[in-house]
Amino acid sequence: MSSIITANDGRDIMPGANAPENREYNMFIGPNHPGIEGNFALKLVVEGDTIVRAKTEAGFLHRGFEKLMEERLFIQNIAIVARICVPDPDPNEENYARAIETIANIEVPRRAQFIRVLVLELSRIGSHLFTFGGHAGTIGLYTLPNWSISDRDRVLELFEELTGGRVYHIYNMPGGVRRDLPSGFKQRVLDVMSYIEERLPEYDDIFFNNKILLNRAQGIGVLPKDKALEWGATGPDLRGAGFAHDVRKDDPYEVYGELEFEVPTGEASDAYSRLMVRRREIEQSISIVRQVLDKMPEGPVWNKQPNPLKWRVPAGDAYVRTESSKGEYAYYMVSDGGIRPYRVHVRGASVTHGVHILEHMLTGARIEDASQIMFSMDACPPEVDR
Amino acid sequence: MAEKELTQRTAWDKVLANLRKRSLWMLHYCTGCGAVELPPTMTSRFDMERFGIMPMVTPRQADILLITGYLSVKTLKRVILIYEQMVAPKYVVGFGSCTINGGMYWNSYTTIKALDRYLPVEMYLAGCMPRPEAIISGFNSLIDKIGKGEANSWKDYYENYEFYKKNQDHVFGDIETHHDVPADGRYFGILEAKR
Amino acid sequence: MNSGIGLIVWIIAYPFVSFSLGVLLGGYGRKLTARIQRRVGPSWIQPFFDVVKLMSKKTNVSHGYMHDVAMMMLVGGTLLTMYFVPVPGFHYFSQFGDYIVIMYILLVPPLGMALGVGQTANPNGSIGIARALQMLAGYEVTFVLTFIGFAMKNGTTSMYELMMIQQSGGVATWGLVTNPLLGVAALFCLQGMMNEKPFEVVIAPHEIATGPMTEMGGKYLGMMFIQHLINLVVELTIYMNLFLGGATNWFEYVAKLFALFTLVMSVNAVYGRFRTDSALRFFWKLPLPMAALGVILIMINGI
Amino acid sequence: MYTQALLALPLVGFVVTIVLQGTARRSPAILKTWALLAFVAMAAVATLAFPEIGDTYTGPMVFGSSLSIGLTDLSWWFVMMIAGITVLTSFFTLGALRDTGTYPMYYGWLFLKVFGMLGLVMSRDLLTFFIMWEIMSWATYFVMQQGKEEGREAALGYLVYAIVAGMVLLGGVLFIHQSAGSFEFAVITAYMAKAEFGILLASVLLVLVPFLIEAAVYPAHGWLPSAYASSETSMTAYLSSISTRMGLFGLILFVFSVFGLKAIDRIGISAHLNLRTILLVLAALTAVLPTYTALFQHDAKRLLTWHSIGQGGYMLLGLATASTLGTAGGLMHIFNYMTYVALIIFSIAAVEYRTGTTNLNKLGGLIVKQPVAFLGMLFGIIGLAGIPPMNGFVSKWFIYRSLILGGYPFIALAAFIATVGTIMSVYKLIHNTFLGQLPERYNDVKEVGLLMQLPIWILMGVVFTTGVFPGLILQWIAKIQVGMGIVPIAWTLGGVAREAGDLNMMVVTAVFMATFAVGAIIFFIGGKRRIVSQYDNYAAGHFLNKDVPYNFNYNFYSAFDHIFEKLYHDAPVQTAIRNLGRFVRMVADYVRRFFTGQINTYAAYYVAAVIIALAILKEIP
Amino acid sequence: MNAQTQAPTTSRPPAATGAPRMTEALVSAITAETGIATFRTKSPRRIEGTVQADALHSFAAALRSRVGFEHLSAISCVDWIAEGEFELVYHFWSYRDSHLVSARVRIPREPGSMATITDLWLPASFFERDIHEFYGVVFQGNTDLERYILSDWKGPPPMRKDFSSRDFAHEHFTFKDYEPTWDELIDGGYHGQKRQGEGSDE
Repeated sequence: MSSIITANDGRDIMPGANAPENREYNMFIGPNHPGIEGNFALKLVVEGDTIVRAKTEAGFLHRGFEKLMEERLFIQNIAIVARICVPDPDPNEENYARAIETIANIEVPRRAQFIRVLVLELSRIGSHLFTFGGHAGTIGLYTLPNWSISDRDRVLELFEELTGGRVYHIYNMPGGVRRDLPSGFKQRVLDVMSYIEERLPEYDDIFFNNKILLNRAQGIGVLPKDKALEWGATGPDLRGAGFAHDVRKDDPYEVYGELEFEVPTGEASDAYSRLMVRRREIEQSISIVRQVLDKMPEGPVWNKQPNPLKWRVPAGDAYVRTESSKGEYAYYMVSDGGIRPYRVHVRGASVTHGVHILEHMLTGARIEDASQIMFSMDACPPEVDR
Repeated sequence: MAEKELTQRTAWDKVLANLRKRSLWMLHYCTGCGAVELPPTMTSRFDMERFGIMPMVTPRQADILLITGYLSVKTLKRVILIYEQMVAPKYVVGFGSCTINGGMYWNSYTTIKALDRYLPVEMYLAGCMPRPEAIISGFNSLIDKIGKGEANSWKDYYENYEFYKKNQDHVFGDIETHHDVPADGRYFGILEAKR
Repeated sequence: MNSGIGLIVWIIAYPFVSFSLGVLLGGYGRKLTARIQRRVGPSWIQPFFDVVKLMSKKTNVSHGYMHDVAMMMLVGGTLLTMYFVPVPGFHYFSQFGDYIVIMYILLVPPLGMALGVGQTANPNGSIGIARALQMLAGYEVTFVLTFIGFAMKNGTTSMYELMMIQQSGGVATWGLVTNPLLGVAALFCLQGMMNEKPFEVVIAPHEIATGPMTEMGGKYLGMMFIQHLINLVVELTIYMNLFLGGATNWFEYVAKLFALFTLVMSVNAVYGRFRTDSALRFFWKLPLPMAALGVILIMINGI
Repeated sequence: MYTQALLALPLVGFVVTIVLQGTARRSPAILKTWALLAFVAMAAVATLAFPEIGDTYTGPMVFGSSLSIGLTDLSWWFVMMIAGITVLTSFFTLGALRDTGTYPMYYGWLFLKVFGMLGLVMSRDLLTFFIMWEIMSWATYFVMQQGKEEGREAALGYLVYAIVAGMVLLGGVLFIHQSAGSFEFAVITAYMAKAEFGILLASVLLVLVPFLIEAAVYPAHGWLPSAYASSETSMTAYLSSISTRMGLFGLILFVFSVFGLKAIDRIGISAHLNLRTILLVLAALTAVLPTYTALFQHDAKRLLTWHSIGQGGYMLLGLATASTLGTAGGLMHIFNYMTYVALIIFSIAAVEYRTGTTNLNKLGGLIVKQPVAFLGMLFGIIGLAGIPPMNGFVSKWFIYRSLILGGYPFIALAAFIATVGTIMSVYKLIHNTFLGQLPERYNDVKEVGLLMQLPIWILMGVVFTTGVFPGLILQWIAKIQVGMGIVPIAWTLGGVAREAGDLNMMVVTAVFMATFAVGAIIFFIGGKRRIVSQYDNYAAGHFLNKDVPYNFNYNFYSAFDHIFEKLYHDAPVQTAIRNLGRFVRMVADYVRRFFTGQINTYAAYYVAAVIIALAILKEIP
Repeated sequence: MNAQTQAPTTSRPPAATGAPRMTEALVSAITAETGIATFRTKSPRRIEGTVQADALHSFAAALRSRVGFEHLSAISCVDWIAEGEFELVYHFWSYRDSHLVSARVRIPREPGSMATITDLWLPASFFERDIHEFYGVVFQGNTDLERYILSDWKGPPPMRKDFSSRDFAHEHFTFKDYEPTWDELIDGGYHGQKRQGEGSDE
């Protein structure tokens, strides 16, 4: 009777008495999350709003490119390499073509070299504009993405005219480029360049000098200067820490050695300084594009290669590096003299930025900054996953 | 059966469908490289919001699950989890050739080759990758289908759950989504319509 | 209109009126944002389509009874506030509750939401709620101080009477004109109250995947939308009644509503969002001292 | 007649309980039932004593004046509150106390405490007041000792404060007696109206300080949290709800009746800067600082005990305005707070009964297991946060309105800041206890039995009813206000009359019900819904299960943490505040060093002091 | 994880300061400082050589601290199945001298085992884990060899030459309507010798 009333049924287990306190909990940023760049995941262990431990998780975009390349012909692979980094695909094409050229000692016509630089720099501009959009999105400023991504479309239209593809161009062939510039293309490129140049001050007004951005991005995601080299940062992330290293300068490829451009660097090594490095790189890229168009010689754009279906690249290996918009992008290609590459190792620019450096920088950060830190590193998950 | 359902639509259903089609939210999930064409579609140049299509963050809020390209097995697991979390009516749109037949990853060891074996696909957008114009035109035909009451593929998941489940299990074994799909179908009266 | 049949008609029609206004405002806001972003933007009544779509979802996911009740509390609380805020021609209920009542019943919808979100058992939602509650200490405290000063000056806490006092002498007696410090401070608070950027910390998709809305889908989200739309009208009207002299007729009312909302949405479009603690610091550094100064001025004048 | 019986009953209860104590181990039910019956009888007698309001009964003569008790409107109101909450508590303990043997003399000391409190509120002269005050303080100390181990230490902390308060009060009593020549309230009132400023100031301070200590007004609040929080949970409810308010009762009695408001207002330099201003500022500090301390507590009971302090600040705020609305709000808040804090702590006790913990970081998701406790806490926190339609709102409305219209904008702001803090901390309370994810270990937890539910249901009814019909309480408050020499409030059943302000809770609630119904209609227009597992949840595409910690409850208000972590360390204001607290604690420590920490020593000192006091008294003709 | 504490930081030249050395000078510096004389110029700014597996760690440490190759660009793995060996190629970059050194290490395929260099370079952790996942090489001393990209993968290490992606895909995934086999027309079919398990579909 009393047990009905008091519910005192002897089950006085009191399971909470000696239970541990739940202080830490998991937060997942990605893969289905707007605060993540692409299909990637940050698995955070959080206490309050401070990240105690951070772990990245990749592999959602893993397609096994390296394996696919081993199972396909040299010529087939041109079509798929661009897919390794989606926002900035051309360094892949460049690397792939240049690796074959290095192994097989293929000469690239001078005009083709200029065109390649043109394509690479346009791709860099597009990629940076894309990143600005993403970065602005992380602080909730949706006006800038609307502007910058639609401005990027102008660059994509140039690509479309030149190569037939908006995003993936399949344009660099071993031995040159697929086709010459269409007539009037130079002028259209110049128009787009001056358009973007005009737009940059507007971006400054709404984004780069925005009080909120200064408030949020400065002092966030600091990559310690003494650690930047040690942790293997490259590209804008390294330059944001004050080191003026650029593969285009240090290990020049194509005609970069003949072009004049500055390597912008930042001081504070925080999210804002990396962002500003990218912003100033756009100006440099515009200048490079102008120089390229100015200096571009006439001539053939492709040295004809043998029947692609029977094409055997001589045995050998090559390690080629390119400065992509994300950082150092390298391919290690081994050929055993067959019709397929024996091994292609893709060293994406983001393998350091998006994995270990990010994990280090997120530890101790706050969850409201996690996504911004990720975007400020501009890690590109497909490069990590391949 | 589908025809029967179509002819049985009341005036209210028609009005509702025509209102519903004006608001479609797409899950913000970049499953593959096609996601790179979505920002241009959303932003000023193509402005998807004209048609009431917006990206939405969590599966509970979304109507459209856009599979942007190839699906690795690892992602497929998450996609299925997310698909089951979405509230019906929900539409899976396969985007790009990879969802149709594996595309250029036809010999990849991690990507699935036919999306409709694992999820009920409402429509496909072919291409590698489809341009923003193609996306918008695709969505417009989805809007038309919804308005006409023809977009009912989501019911298929409840009705033929065993088929999908078998294929899913074949790829990665059992996963715990904490969601009992057949029971759901019975509870909401979706399975009754079949009988 | 505040007695008899007219009153009953008002009481029944008013939710629909304010929902329609909310839909127009919401659509206008989205259109305006789109134009600032150089887009075409959605339909003018896009929020209506969204609500219909959400409410007509076939399957809905709940996490428990509190989750359900919370939605009723959310919409109920907002409608309750709506009745107590006087609008031109309809101020019947303001005799039963002054602004202090409104101030507290404004907390009913957030409380309802907080409880419902709590039951969805998602840390994203809980963080969103924690942020929302912390933001109260920023904007709500400041807004209440502006109200306290204004009420003290005019010797009444009734919103209707405050509105009438402002209407006595045209623009010159508007709260914003007579007490500019309070009015401007309250404008900042309005931005926070409406949860727009730069104070949109609660629904921060990139940080906490839309916070409280995380687990809301179907009709749950639909009810949140309904609440949001009505809330737009209520909050703008509160500011209007306290500092812009309310409105004498519906034309003026709607014009002021849209004008005020234009301001709010324009700021919203060109700013990102603060961190929660920065937002609080901002409120404590700028609007709160501003309001305090305004109140001190009133006290000095009073003596 | 009933008045004496009322006072005698708890004393009899005390004696009988001591006799029955032997049965406690064998069959706790006997003791529990006896206590309940005695308290119910007491409540009945208290109700029957209603016609005797205004009569005074004299007791034995001491030092030339007779001890006298009697009921006034104010004291009958307090008596009813004490009786009501005591009955509910003893009812709750029927189920909640698993084994009375664990808490020896739980009921015995409770009886003694009730005796002290009843005597205090019914005393009609200074000497009775003092004696009852002392009995109450000591009983409180013994009651607190009935808790956990750490409660002993905390109770000792209380005792130090209580003894200081008692000493000062003793001094005050003697001083007043010496000045006015009598213990009788009426004589004192007449004397104080014309007394010299110095004498007035000294007597007011000597009397008020103990009250402020007992009411845990800032900065003398340090004893309360740990002392209350480490008591047995049902006793925490009892102590928080009524015991702290005895200091406030003394304050009301002395400020408004014994000294008279006119006399009090002579202490000051202008109408806006006087003793009441100091009280207002103290009250504002009491409302704000402890509330924000509550925000960072990890223990449900401790969190609420900080609110006990903070809400006391509200009551003092209302009373110190000395306006019609303000005192009505303050007085009403005493009642309202009593109801909802008891409700909340009973709910927590129900949770603790099943889970064995009140640690907010160990709980979570219990709503599905203990819905009644959840509902109780929900009603309670709505009241505590002061949101309509619960009763907490009404009293706060009065306080705000009086502060705004009385020309205290910043005090009103402080009150609102405290309200925001309250909302935040109560949400944390309910979220961490009942919402969020249910840890696997609580899968077997069930709702508590009917015996424990009943007080929760009753209090829910009270909280809601008095919120919707504040007139039920206001009619009494109007009467009390007459006795306090204040213009009584123009009440209606639903709030206040039009000319006193715009509030009609009946309309507000009716509209709320209607709009809630509209919400429900909209809800049911939408399609069917299905309750899903807590693991079927958005985790950005990750799979959840019981091994994935996915519940946010620690460091809930982290933005505040980020802002104030610096302030805690180096801001001058904080340092000053901390130093003040440290000073008070130092004094307390000093006093404590004087005492040895041994209870017999305390008693010895105490007896000595009383004997000296008696000796002095003897000298007075 | 604790690379920052263990890394030799003393004699590390500040990045990109000091006059860059010419290739020949660099080759002799490498020989002198590391004691390994296999390094030769391969092409402009590329130096390569062979290192014994057990000497790699000390070589890398010396290369980093004494020669100034501060940047580990990548670690590549090549499966020379015919020889039964894995070739690990470590690519080091010198910011000062703008040269790349590729150090080749051959280890037996079974058991693939190698000493880690994560204590010298944090980024090595990613590359080593990658090689572990895709080739099954175990790096002794690397504490973080948990599955990362292939966390849900149940098959053999996929980059090994004896694993055929195409066969795996045909066994595990259902294709739509047609099965692409046109590639067999080229060069005698799929890797010449594969596809003998034709039609086995259990």
